[in-house]
Amino acid sequence: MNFRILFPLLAVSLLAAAPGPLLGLEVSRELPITADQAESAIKAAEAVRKRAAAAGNEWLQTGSLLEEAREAVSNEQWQRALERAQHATRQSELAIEQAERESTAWRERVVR
Amino acid sequence: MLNTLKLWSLALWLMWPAYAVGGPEEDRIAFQAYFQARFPEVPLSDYVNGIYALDENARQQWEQIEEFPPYEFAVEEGQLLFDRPFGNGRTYGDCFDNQGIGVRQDYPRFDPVLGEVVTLELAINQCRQLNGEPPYDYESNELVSLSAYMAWTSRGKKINVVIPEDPRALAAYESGKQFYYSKRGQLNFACSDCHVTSAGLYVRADHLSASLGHPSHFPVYRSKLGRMISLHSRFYGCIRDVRARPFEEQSIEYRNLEYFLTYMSNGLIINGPGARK
Amino acid sequence: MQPGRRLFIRGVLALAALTAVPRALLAMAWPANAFGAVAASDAMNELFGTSQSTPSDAITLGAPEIAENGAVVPISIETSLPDVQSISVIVDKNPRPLAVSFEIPPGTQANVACRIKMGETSPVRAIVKTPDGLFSTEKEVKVTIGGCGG
Amino acid sequence: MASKIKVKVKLNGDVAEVKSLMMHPMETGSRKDPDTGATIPAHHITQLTFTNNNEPVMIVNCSTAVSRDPYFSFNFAGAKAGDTFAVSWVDNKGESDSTEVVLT
Repeated sequence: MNFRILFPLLAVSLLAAAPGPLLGLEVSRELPITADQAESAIKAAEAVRKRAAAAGNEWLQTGSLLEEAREAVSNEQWQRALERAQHATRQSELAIEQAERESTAWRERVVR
Repeated sequence: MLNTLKLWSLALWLMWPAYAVGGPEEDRIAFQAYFQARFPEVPLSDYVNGIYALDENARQQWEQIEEFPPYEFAVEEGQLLFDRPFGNGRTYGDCFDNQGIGVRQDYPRFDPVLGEVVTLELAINQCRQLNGEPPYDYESNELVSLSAYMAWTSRGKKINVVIPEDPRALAAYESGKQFYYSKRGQLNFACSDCHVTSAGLYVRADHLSASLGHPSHFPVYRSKLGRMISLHSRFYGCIRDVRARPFEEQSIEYRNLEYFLTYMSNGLIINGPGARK
Repeated sequence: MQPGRRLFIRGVLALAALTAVPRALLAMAWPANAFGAVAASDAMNELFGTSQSTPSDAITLGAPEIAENGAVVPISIETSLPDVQSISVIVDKNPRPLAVSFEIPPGTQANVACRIKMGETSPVRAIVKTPDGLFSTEKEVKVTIGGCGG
Repeated sequence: MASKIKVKVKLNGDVAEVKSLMMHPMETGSRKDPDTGATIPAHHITQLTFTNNNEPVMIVNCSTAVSRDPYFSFNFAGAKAGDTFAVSWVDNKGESDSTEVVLT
């Protein structure tokens, strides 16, 4: 019973905590990231964050990741901005998946 | 025409038992039975004491705090505020049944005009606005003290949350129930994962409390914070702890959650305000 | 650190002189040096002139085995020893071990309770002063990391 | 401002059972403000005095290790209905508070 809680928990938190490259995200090591790339990554991350919020399930850290991304942009740290934005995007994608799964899965937990 | 109406009434009448069987009352009976089967040594009436129903060591320390509980300041402050008339001469008592004394157990309630669940804290602010006063911030000492005083005057009253025959009320209940049982946040926990499935087990070095009785003792004085907090502030903390972005106090999500959660404790008594670590 | 602390202690003494002394009934000024001591033995020396005490079964120290909350640990001390002059509580591993000291005039029973803070698992010692010397008892109180509530 | 000291005294024969609770932050001086990161200066009660008809029946010397909103209880003999029981404290900032009750 504990594993049923722990396992998904571990899986999800490991995934979410993993840096971009581990997740197969395209973080180029060769070409420097451009300001446009960083800013469009933030835009995309913001859009998917809004979808997670609309599903009633924004994760705690997503907002601060986006904030860090914006701060990096203002410091012209494009690589850092891109990584933060992609991390935020991945969190929101997982949050949306979670909300979709839970839209029916919750019923199995109801005490009967 | 008349026949159609009769037919509808008949249909509704026939449907009613089915609704009742699958509805809130069946949920409540199953919910309470679950904990009683899980902890046969804990009397039903003891669940209002939260974690202290399940953790004897912590209970002894809590009982010593209850010798002179720090929430007495809030009760005193709440009574002062409660008795002080508004600018128009009316009082909080004028907004509530029985002049607001001993009514905590009837909240949250479904307001058919608003079409939403109204908690005690929301009702206090509605009362202020109705009387031309600005609403309090939900985290303000004033509001939580008023709520503490109103709970104090309701001690010993049986929780009696009503879900009227109104599809919107049932929908609010169902939405609270869905919230309660849905996993959320980066840690992928539902309220029920901790407070039903794992009640009484350890989370780090603490025991997890049972959900049954949770709403009976709020607001509570948190000795960690050195101040009183509302039930919604506790919800906020739990949601944050599973690493989801919390909703605001008195959001529709938390009001519906409170509606469901308090209905589950119907029949237990109000023993707020409380003291917690 | 040291000058700051000395300044603090001087400040406290000055305040005590300003505010407390006019209350002629006060038996003793606030023992700043004892409360400022970092080592339990220094606190004892400052307060009593010795760090030695005799273990006694006549003292009952009520304290939890595991503190639910290190910020609020309820403790009680009761003793059947005669002519008790003071009861002090020392938490060895607190940054400043002397937590509280009760001065007990004749007629007051040697039976006190309060709530204290503990930074970590530590022995808690009750030191009872009588005309016959210092007597003590101790109990280990565990302080753990809390769950979500903590 | 009204006193933020609460006191309950129960007479049991000539023994008074005293319980007292008071509002005070009891800042240790080692906590940091979570927003600014600045150290919050120590602010704690140093000495409490309990008197019955102006005679001291208990003096408590406190460090910052006394919990926030301190609580104390003790018993003393020689009390009777009609006595004036008083509690007062001073803290390290020179602030003070007091209250009194008539025993019944």
